[in-house]
Amino acid sequence: MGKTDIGPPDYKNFLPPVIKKNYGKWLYHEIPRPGVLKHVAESGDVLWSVRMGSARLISTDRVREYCDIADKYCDGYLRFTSRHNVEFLLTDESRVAPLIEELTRRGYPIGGTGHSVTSIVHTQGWIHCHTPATDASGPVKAVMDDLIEYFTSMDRLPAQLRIALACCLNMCGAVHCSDIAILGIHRVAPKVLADRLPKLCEVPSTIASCPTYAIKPDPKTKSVVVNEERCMYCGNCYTMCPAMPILNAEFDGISIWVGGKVSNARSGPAFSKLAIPFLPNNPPRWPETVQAIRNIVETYAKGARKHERLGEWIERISWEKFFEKTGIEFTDKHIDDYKLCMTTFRNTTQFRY
Amino acid sequence: MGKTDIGPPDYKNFLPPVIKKNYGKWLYHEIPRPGVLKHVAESGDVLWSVRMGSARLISTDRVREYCDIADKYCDGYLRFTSRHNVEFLLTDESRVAPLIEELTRRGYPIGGTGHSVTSIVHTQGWIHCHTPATDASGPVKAVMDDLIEYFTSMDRLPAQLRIALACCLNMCGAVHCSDIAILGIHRVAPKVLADRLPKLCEVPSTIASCPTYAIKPDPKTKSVVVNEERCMYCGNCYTMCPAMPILNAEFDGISIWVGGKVSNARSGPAFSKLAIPFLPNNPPRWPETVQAIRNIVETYAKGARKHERLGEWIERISWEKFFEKTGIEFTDKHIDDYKLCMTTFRNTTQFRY
Amino acid sequence: MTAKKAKSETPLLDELEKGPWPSFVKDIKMAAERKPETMDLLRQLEMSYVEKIGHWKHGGIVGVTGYGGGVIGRYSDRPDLFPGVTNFHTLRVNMPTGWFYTTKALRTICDVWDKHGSGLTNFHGSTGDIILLGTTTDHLQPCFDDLSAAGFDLGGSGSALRTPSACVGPARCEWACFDTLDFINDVTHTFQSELHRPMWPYKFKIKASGCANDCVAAIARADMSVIGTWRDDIQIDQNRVAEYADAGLDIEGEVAALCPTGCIEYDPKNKQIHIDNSNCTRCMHCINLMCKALRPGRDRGVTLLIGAKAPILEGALLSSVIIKFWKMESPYQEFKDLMMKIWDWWDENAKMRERLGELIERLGMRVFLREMGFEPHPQMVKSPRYNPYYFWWPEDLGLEPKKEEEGEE
Amino acid sequence: MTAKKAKSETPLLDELEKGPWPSFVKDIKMAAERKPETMDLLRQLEMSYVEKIGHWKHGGIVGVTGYGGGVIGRYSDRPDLFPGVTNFHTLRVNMPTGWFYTTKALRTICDVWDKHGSGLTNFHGSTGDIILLGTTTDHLQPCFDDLSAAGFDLGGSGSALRTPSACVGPARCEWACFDTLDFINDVTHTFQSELHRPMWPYKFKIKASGCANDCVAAIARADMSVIGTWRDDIQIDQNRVAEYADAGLDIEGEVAALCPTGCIEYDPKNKQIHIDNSNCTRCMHCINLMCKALRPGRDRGVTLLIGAKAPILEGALLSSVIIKFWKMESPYQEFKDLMMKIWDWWDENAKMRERLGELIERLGMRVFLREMGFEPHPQMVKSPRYNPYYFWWPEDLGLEPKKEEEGEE
Ligand code: SRM
Ligand code: SRM
Ligand code: SRM
Ligand code: SRM
Ligand code: SF4
Ligand code: SF4
Ligand code: SF4
Ligand code: SF4
Ligand code: SF4
Ligand code: SF4
Ligand code: SF4
Ligand code: SF4
Repeated sequence: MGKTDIGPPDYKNFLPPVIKKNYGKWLYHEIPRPGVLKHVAESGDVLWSVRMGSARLISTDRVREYCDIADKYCDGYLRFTSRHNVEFLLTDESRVAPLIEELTRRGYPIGGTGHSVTSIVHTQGWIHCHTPATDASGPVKAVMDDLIEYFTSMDRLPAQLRIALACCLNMCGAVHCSDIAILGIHRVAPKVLADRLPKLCEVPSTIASCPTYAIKPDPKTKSVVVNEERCMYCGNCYTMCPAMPILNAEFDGISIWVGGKVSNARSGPAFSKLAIPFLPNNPPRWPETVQAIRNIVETYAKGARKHERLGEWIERISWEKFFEKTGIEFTDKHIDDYKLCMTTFRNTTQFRY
Repeated sequence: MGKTDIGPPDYKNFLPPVIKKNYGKWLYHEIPRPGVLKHVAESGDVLWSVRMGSARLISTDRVREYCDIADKYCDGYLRFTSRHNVEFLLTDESRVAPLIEELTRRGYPIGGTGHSVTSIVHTQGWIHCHTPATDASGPVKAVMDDLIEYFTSMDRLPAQLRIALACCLNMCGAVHCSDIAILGIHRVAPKVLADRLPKLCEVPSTIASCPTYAIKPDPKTKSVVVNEERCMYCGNCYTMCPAMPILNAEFDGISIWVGGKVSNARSGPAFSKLAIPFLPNNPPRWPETVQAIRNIVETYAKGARKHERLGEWIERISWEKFFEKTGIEFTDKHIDDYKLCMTTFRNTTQFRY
Repeated sequence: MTAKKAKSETPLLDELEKGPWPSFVKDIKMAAERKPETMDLLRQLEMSYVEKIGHWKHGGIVGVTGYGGGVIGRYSDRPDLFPGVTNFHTLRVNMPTGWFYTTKALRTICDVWDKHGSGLTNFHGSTGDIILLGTTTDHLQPCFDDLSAAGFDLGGSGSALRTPSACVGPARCEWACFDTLDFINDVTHTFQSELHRPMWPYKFKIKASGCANDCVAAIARADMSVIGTWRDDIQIDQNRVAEYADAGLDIEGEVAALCPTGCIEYDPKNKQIHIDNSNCTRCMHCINLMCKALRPGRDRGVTLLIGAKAPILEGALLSSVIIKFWKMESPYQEFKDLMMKIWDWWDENAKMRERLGELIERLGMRVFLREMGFEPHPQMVKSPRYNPYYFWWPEDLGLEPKKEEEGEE
Repeated sequence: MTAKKAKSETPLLDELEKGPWPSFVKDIKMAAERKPETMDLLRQLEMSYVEKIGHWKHGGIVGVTGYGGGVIGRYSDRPDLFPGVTNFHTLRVNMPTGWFYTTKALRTICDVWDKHGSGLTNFHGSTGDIILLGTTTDHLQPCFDDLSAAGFDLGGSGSALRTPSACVGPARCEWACFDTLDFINDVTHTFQSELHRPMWPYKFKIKASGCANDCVAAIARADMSVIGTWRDDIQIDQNRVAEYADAGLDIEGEVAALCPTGCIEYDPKNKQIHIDNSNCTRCMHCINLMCKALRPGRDRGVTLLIGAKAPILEGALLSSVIIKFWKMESPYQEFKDLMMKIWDWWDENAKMRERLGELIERLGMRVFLREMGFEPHPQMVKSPRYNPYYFWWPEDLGLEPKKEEEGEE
């Protein structure tokens, strides 16, 4: 049996020599072109990183292809980013252009740096999870195909634009703080499989799993009942209890959220706010979602000032102007009615018409 | 028996002729000196208002004195402001100076206009209420005696500064949105008069009265018990049930809150935030309270930019600097732990040391 | 003088006769000179000052015939020591709207009160009433009768409409965007029964300010806050702008730079200002600073906000926008209809002592809007929700509406 | 080609082979060429695309000997149609810190996975692990054994410490204020048992970013967010400032005007900038824009924030400041002690599935601070409380401390 608790391999063994030598002694960087980072060390040494988009869900064949390329250009060194892009690490400037050429020839997009749309952080969806309200890889592919020019450029956007997707309210990407978030949602209450529930689940913990107290015991069946008026379809009961399935082909779909951010630059981290309560699941290309996001991106690109993140732009122009400019309809779903709702109401006469 | 439901007398019968004539047709105003408003109508007519401080708790003798003065200078017209100052209303400019002279001679402060400290909105305290944690009129008198120069001037402060006092958490002044609020607080849980409670109060509604669920039924006594760990001394149970007295001579006292505002000018209305969790009741002059408020007023007056309300100043310089500059100690009491607490935590690395 | 002080029964309070600010102690003594019982108020208060604790019992229910409120019952907990304040009830008298008086009217009130009470008053209570402070149970009805005969009526208390109040408005202020006084006077007269006969889950307050300066603090403390505003452009008199500049006002620094939306451009060469009205949020700041040059627009009305209250029970709330702009003209029927509708819904759904804002917090703004038949709009919120916990009406999904269960809890 | 398409079993998914962004469908097909079972994944997915619904059963518990996590059990709900994915479990493999690889290491993983699994992976999961996507129950242990032999170990799942992650930090970034990689690697190795053996109320995440840009989104999604910062002055090279100006950067408009505290003064004549460091909140904006001229200060360390999480259950939380500044140097003992202390308190007090942030929300920050022995400071809050509902410790009042009842509920 394999040794346990050995932990991850030592990253130091995987650092290219130029990094080992200049570790902690980098002086500055430039982004000479989209997807290319040039880091200059105090020693004068230079590290080139070439960033390439990835499907994230990749085969070992693909990984081996990355390796072949890294062997050819990078002495066998590469890394992945926190957003699942691939970075080829080189010291020899003269190999940068050929590398890019080869990657391009192989059909890989280069970019994701600076004021760009970088890869969409995403999750499992219909590929591997049990609670998804939508797929993950499919919508991501469709959206990135559409936004490709924003990945491979740095002059079309006022600032970086981070998109994330989670296929259910568990939100396994950091979608709750994204410039644009794509979130799978359910819209009808879970079914209670009353005959199987007593066997599969603990009634008290099933009841406790509901944040809005929609679940009550049903002494007759020794199961539970759901007060549909109070259920907002979070799916947490299903996570706790398999006898409360919530997936629904007819009503599941996608919601769009905007204006979140993570960095502390200028403004602090912020949650994404609801923009579009529902778009249908329309595989394989989710055209409504793709179109909705393009609309937001373009409206933002046109309206925002330089260095203004999407949420910073909205804060400046106001939410009413955001809805007006994007043409997105404002509904009662947009108005918070959960625990902190009173902090989101407009407690001033200050607004734009 | 008197006629019921006649409603208030018609205010129109109480308006001076110049107002009747120019009603809704005022053009602009000036504040030629502290306490004096000059309103000019489209017709060219001028209305002078001379504003004078009042104790609010006044005798009919005092009211008659006001009347005598209004008869002498104002053809019998006067009004009170929304903050309980008196306004004498005149049209004859030549009578303004003599009026002021007479008021001053009689010992009345003139002011409360523009960038001043105007009268302190306050409540009943030990004069008439059953739940006070402090007196109202006494601390108000002490503080206004001390701040008198800010009432009678308009050049010592960056903006208007509104102080309010409430003697308990019911907050019968709009103290929750004041530049500076003086709030009486209890600090120990109510006593339960277990023998009298079942007679005087309904147990279920007594239990329901507690926002932090600190009250539980006591089947033994048919009364209730208070979980002292959970009680934050709001006094609401006492409002509902006289058998739970909360007044406590040893521990009751005053807290100071800052940075609230009501107007929508520049920034929207805002709640006051906790500055000083406790100051002792020290009648008759509450020197600790007087001194604490002077300190805040002076620090603000020195630090803020023109037109910056106290809360706007703090927002600009940061709360950490507010505590540093005023020398007020920051304690665990300042950190919210009620329902919306998570919205008050600092979710960014952005702070000043 | 010193000799007299030394013998005073109220040495602590005597201290508060000193100093430049008007002294309530002097006034109590003044009243006590004519009304010896009133001296017991000062004596009891002195005991509070010594002991640092109040001496009033938990209020009891007293009143006048036909009304359920307007009087606050109060009893000393030491009637043995202070018999003059054994019962010492307060009458709330509805002030004339805008707190305007003739001396004649004021003197009438004084006469009635000198006849029936302690001679002490509050001008005014913090809701706005004239507070007649301290009388005995047997004087309540006669006092009311005399007030009524003199043309005055009681204000609100208990779980009723509370005395509505208005800023000075068009009577004296150049910024009043609607007739706050007529409006509040009219509404108060219309809702006399709601004011005098508590029958709701809790209190309800209405306050009206003529502009966003909100001089009656409506947004902070009224369940229904009515605030004047406009929807066209700020009126600019550029000659007057130049005069302000010449007079030394730093228009760039004090006006333009402090505009919350940055929608003012100042041209120092021509001494002119340009306002991008589509981004103006009508905050009043520039108008406040340059009232001779800038005036609210001509198309005036009100914004309605609801739900403000003090912290008891579920935490303080500020009012929030429900109607962006309404014309607000006599006889205010649309407003009155809305009030009836809101009260009905609140009355039906609220728990005991649950204010309107708290009810909306509990049931959700969407339920309120639906009941009122209002369209949601982004001006209702600072920002849309950030939690994904939202509901779908069955109708949204083309399903059968469910039976109403909301009131259940 | 068209002919082939027409006969495809997965016409909808085939559509996703087109377009400029790399296609996961291509990769699944690639793997399926070598691993025919994997084709059933695509087939099942096609069914999901047609029906618009997922086809996985509620996860079951599977794992490897000695560990309580690291594997996500997964079963098809149509094994009749898709026998190749009857069971299709995922292994989470702890990535090398910073996601650095040699091709040798990567190929080793591929070899193991080609031997034991579907040939599909995620590089990486959104927590940061290498996700080996899809294998059968009987392959789990052998696969782990081979991984272990190759020097790899599993990451976290369940109610355990989750795989900690770090930004690229000092390996490549000039702004790293501490050694994110060494720190996270060290901490991960120290807390192997916490990572592999779920025994807490719920999951716990640690992420470290070298500066306030927070390139691993720690403040948004880590219960413990460690962010590099400094406490002295930003280092300025004025010659380089001038170079930026000469190169056409609008230093006034793009840098100074966007500083959140307005603490930068730009002198266009001398092309110099002056920073009032006492008001700088180290937001990184100016440094981000002028990395050749401005650098973080020399006295570097970290700010600690705690409590972030996604919305389930009580709503999403961002981490909030508990420690303004700590030096963060190997062997990180102070940090590790703190972690143990936090976990103890959390473990003792939390309800099932209650994250640290939610526990603090429920019991109060003051209780947490007291247990940790931390002093409260204003930097912990955006603003002090506005409700008056605060507690006094009996000791504050000179009274006997009460018996602890907090855990009770
Ligand atoms: C490689 C990576 C770190 C890693 O360990 O993998 C990284 C690397 C860099 N980041 Fe980052 N960031 C990386 C994820 C992030 C994230 C996390 C995320 O998106 O999930 C954030 C927070 C995002 C947010 O705020 O929502 C992030 C916010 C920043 C910022 C702040 C920008 C802002 O104005 O808000 C900067 C500063 C800048 O771009 O000037 C920055 C700057 C940088 C610099 C310039 C740092 C440096 O000097 O090397 C690096 C190149 C930036 C570029 O791509 O333009 N990095 N950066 C991550 C690349 C992700 C990708 O593939 O696209
Ligand atoms: C694989 C992964 C998504 C991905 O495709 O990358 C994932 C997948 C699942 N997550 Fe997650 N989470 C993953 C990262 C996250 C993150 C992001 C992060 O860690 O930075 C979050 C948000 C941050 C946070 O923890 O708050 C996240 C928040 C959740 C939650 C909600 C937790 C909460 O406290 O709000 C659940 C629900 C639960 O734990 O029951 C959840 C539950 C799940 C489960 C186990 C489903 C379940 O209900 O039991 C998913 C298994 C999917 C499958 O079959 O493979 N997952 N999950 C990510 C882990 C990969 C890795 O180890 O690298
Ligand atoms: C008389 C009164 C209305 C009434 O019906 O009684 C009144 C009258 C005026 N107010 Fe007011 N305000 C009155 C209470 C208020 C209140 C309510 C309160 O304090 O409880 C507020 C909101 C306070 C707050 O924001 O916390 C208020 C916020 C303003 C403002 C906004 C100032 C700001 O920058 O925030 C202005 C504009 C200004 O002063 O330039 C204003 C301006 C004015 C003007 C200039 C309006 C005018 O053109 O006539 C009046 C003279 C102002 C002065 O005294 O300097 N009034 N004003 C109230 C006098 C109270 C007193 O005796 O001191
Ligand atoms: C007299 C007055 C204070 C004053 O000295 O001016 C007053 C006095 C009392 N208020 Fe008040 N409130 C007074 C204005 C207010 C205001 C301000 C306002 O109306 O603009 C508020 C805050 C605004 C609000 O309503 O939210 C206010 C919020 C309360 C509350 C908390 C209500 C809440 O929902 O948070 C209580 C508690 C209660 O109703 O049980 C309360 C209860 C009381 C009681 C009846 C005591 C009680 O627990 O039953 C006090 C009687 C004192 C006495 O013996 O005379 N009083 N009370 C004010 C009424 C005078 C008037 O009619 O003009
Ligand atoms: S977001 Fe939901 S559906 Fe998607 S992987 Fe996470 S738990 Fe599964
Ligand atoms: S889906 Fe969520 S809200 Fe609905 S019953 Fe289940 S736990 Fe409750
Ligand atoms: S604030 Fe409290 S103590 Fe003071 S008058 Fe109001 S209810 Fe009474
Ligand atoms: S004082 Fe307030 S918190 Fe304490 S028991 Fe009474 S109602 Fe509850
Ligand atoms: S609220 Fe506006 S209209 Fe009313 S008095 Fe104040 S400034 Fe004038
Ligand atoms: S009213 Fe306020 S928002 Fe409008 S222009 Fe003037 S200062 Fe700006
Ligand atoms: S968080 Fe800071 S130190 Fe780390 S990679 Fe991003 S910019 Fe560099
Ligand atoms: S780091 Fe941010 S706060 Fe500090 S000077 Fe630069 S821009 Fe301003």
